[in-house]
Amino acid sequence: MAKHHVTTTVNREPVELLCDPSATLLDVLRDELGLIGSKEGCGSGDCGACSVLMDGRLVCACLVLAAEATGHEITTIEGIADGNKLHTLQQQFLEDAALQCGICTPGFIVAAKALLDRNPDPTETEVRFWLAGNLCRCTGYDKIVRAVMNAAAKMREEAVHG
Amino acid sequence: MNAVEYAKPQSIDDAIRCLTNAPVGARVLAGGTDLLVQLRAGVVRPPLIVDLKGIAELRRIESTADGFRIGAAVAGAELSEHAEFSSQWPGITEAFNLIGSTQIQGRATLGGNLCNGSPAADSVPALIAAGVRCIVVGPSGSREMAVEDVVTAPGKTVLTTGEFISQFLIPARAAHSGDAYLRFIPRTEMDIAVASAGVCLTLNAAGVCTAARVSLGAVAPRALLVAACADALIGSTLDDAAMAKLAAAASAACAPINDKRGTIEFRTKVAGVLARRAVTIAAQRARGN
Amino acid sequence: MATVILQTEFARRYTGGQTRLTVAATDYSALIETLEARFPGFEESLQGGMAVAIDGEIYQSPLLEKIGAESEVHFLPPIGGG
Amino acid sequence: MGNEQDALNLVNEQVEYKWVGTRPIRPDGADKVTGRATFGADIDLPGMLTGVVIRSPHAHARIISIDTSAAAALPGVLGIVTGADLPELPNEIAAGGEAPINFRSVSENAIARRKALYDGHAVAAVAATSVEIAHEAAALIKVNYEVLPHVINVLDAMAEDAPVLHDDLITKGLEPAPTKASNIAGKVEFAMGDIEKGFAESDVIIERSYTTEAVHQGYIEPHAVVASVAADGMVNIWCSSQGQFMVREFCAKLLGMDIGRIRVTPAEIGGGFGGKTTVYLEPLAVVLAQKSGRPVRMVMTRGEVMRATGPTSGTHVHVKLGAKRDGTFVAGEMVLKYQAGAYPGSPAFLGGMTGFSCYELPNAKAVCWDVVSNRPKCAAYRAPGAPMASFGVESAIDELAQTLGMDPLELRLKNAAKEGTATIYGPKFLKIGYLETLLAAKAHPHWSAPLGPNQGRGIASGFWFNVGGPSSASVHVNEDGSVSVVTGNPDIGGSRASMAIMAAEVLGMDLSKVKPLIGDTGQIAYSFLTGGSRVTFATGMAVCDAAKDVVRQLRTRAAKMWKVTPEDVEWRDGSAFCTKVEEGKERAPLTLAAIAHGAARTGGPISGNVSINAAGAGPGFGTHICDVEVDPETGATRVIRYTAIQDVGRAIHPSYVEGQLQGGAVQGIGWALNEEYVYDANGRLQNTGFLDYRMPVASDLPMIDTVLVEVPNPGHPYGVRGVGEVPIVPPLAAVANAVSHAVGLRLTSLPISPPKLLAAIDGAKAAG
Repeated sequence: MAKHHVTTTVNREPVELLCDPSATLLDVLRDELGLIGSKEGCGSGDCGACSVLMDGRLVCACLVLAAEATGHEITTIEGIADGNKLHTLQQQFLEDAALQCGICTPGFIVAAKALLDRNPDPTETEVRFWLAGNLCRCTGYDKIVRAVMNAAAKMREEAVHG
Repeated sequence: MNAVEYAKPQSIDDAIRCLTNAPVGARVLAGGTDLLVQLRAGVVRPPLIVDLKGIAELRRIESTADGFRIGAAVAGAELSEHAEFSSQWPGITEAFNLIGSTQIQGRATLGGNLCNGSPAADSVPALIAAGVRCIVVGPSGSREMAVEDVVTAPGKTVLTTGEFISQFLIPARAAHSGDAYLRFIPRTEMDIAVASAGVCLTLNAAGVCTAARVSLGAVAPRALLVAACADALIGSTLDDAAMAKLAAAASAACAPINDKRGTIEFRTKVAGVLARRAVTIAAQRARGN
Repeated sequence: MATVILQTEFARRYTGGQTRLTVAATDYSALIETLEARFPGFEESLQGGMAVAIDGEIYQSPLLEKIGAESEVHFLPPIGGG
Repeated sequence: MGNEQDALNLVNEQVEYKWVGTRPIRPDGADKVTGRATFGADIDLPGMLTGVVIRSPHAHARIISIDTSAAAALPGVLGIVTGADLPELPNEIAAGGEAPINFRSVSENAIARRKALYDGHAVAAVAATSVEIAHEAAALIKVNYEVLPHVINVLDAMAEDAPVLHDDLITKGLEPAPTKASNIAGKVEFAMGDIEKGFAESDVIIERSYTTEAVHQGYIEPHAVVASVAADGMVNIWCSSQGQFMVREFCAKLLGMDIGRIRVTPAEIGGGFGGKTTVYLEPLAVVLAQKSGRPVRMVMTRGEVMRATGPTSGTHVHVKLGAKRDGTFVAGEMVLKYQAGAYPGSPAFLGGMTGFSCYELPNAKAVCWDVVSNRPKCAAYRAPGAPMASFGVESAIDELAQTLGMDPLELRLKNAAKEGTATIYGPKFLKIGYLETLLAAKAHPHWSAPLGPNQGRGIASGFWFNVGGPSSASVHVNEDGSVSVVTGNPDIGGSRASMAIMAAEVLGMDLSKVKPLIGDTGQIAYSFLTGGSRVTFATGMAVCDAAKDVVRQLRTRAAKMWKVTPEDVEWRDGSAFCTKVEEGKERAPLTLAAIAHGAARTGGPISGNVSINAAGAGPGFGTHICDVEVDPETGATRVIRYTAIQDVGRAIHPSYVEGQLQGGAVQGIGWALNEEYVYDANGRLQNTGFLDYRMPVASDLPMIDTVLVEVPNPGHPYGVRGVGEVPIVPPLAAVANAVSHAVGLRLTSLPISPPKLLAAIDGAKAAG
């Protein structure tokens, strides 16, 4: 089987690899690059557990062919923190107990980051609709929505006070 | 096992050549939100996947004298970020925006939503109602056709080997016109439409409807353009009697199925309700335009 | 004397229909010995993993749990959970 | 002992705690927000193969033959397993962990023998060097089926002429025992008082049948396992489950191995809700690893999860409730028919035990039927069996309140169970907090908030026993005075935080110096699974006991250092204080770190190891208030406000307790409104993905308000009651009652999906 050559950027690092042309970005992230933070909950784009950013746009890694990543910048959950300094969203998820089992958490954080990058002051309704593609079965979403709103407030505060 | 190959042509001609020379079963990839699910489920195993996103024309939104030309591989999120388009055609924008989650929005395309051939495709009734046409390119040249003529049955289109849609031609919105799209789903997001209605209408100064197109989705093997619905509206002031006639015409046009998403009775009734509600929204927009 | 209260269905099968029994026993295993002597086969009926409630407290794997003079004893199916 | 008593007299409601009741960041949090936490599918071993399962496309079929030769010949295929590779087990109920289990059923459910009993039933599995080759091999395995007539629904399965799944299944609990096999696996009855007399004395009787559909636990992480077998036959398993000891025991039973030859390491678990309390892939992965000599990873697809794991029963529940004109309940009767799936073992009996248990009901009876049909074998799901029975009873109470013109909350208050109330299953309640939840509901602004057009408000309550059982804990004092707390329960929702909090509280030390860990089956003694709302209660009790033992040791060590007796040493705020006053001897307090540092000189490492069989689990009660708005033209229902109130005993980490209430409530909302298994005429599941198995999404919901009522459980050092199960019990009826009030019609069939509700509304209109 002819392998496809992919040249891409993952979490700001250049990546070159060979993959099956039918392999998804999720397959490659997890199995080739060891970036296991993106989870497969459904394989059909219905749960959002594999949410990643592609050129800053939120996508499900299970619905992108790895081959399509060539020339694009991919950000996964592993690229959200600054080294060991957690992103405000990550810290807020911890402080607000916005996770129980934690399987959906990476996807939610990546999705929430994409939201706050576009809209630093979302309403609760905007948060809920933006995150509708991320399923959580443990929390009932309450604490997740609060964590995103609280993180947004902190990030606005940080932006003002630098 | 058959090998899958991936190609990303950079021009329409290259893409046509690629598809024409491909073994049987080659598939076009635009947003991939349907194709990748089918791949994963083992429903399809195409020998070649032709990614159209390398073709500039398919990725552009152009404002022209006649309206807009939208590349078939423009993603929903990109279209809704186009302020001029979304203010002129809020119904189409909303319809496109209703396809799946934020994640899906970043990928799903107008061309893919149409060519997947689902009777429940959200963007299709809105495009039909707006009188949108599309350009089909292929080995024997290009042709233009109305959106309602593309899909023939669930999963089936008029496109032949080597053909794909390159662009959608969206007319400039006529004065005092407005469009709207509504669908019914059990949840607030993430479901496939159980019934849907797209409406585009024009009102004169007296508030009389002078033109209308009403399209229904998910209530027949393909999206319907229902002339009887338009007839119910044209010449009326969209009064209760006209609305009742519209809803009845919409329900009468339905030929749905019972499935895991809804019943025949439900789809038939709700199609009428949605048509009525969509007309109300479209009329409000028309009055504002 | 502790009181043992049985579900009707259970009593029909193992105690000739007696649903209330008084037993002199100071712990669970003595209670079962006494009941077995009175109703041969009683002990075997608990082999499915029946739990016991002594004065409202449920024990899933009882052996030497204390039984008081005024205690009420019930047998019930084992309870799991999600 | 006086000091210790003082320091550790924890069952004192007045005690101010340093850590209990606070909301620290969970110890495993950082890994989970950065994507580093290792779940089942994340485990990667050198040389690992991929295993995939071949599943029956038929609802009911005899397996005539399985030809694996073509698959075996495919390069890269290193192992194939069929039912013939697993030992035949006796058809008997055996002691298993805690609950008795028929391991023959577990084995046949993991891989079919003779017959495939549902769409998705595993019939073979293959391991290969790549996932592509594994799938290609799977397609080459030829299974020759003789398709048999099938039956899906519970009432159909009970019919005289229904296709019979098991020709040796004789109904248990009937006298005389039937001579003919049927799908009715068993009947259990509970009764108290005299219902005939009770109904005769009733002024008002409400009688209706209620139905619910099978629903899946819906955890986001599909089942995943890695198995590796060493050359000496030792088996290592890594998997996400609700209990590593359960996996070890079940695999040993199913594979005919000694428990001592299997070691199971728990991965992080991505949700379970009861659905990961049994094995599916694990024994197959072990056999494939044995055959191939290579580690094997198997991960289910979502479709496999839906077709072959979980769910909980679809049910038919008939309720008859009689009351006096003043609202006093007099008699209640339930007949419960629950789908077990392909093998016996529905939670019908638990429905019978729980449905009436919120109330003082002198005359009551519950008849519980366990029925098999061609569906996946049901698995535990959060308060197994209780929500469906409660849906019937709490709906009937709501209707009774309407009939009597009473406020449904007042009606519940009037009949609420309290300390001393007898239950249908026998024992009288000890200290419980049901009444307190009702009073909290009454006082909550939600209860009196105005409603708009097309809106309705529903209230319902729920009960769950909660369980204790075997648990183990080790508390190790490290050289610098930090502490490791090791337990044997996978952390499914923040339990590490609770374990650390309780240990720190007992030790009086800084929480940040306590590291909670979860041991594999070789590192900690047996612990029953994470389920039944037992971990914070039972394992927490083991942690408290182990920490208390460490305190005892610390006092002894300090006494040695001071050359006094342990009775002269008081343990307070993480330090030892000498209470013995001796002329000229200044004995400055010894910190935990100081004692730990000198531990070698005072007797070696300090470590407390405790194993218990915890009794005294306090029952839990909850009351939920739900507001909905219905679109009368489409039948769409939106939950617009929701409040969940529960007696939690004492919340160790209130955030995660609230989370249990919120999550349980939302699962119940999904059950009530949209979730259901849909089969086609051939018995094939139609909605095998999250697209059409419609679990609630964020935009479907309001915030879920919670009220934690704390009536401490005297059976736990800190008063903990289990909290995870109760919150899924009330929502079904809370939602249905709210919808019923919004539309002026009684809804008795879940889910209240839009087509169903619109048909009911239009039907009522047509009937005038």
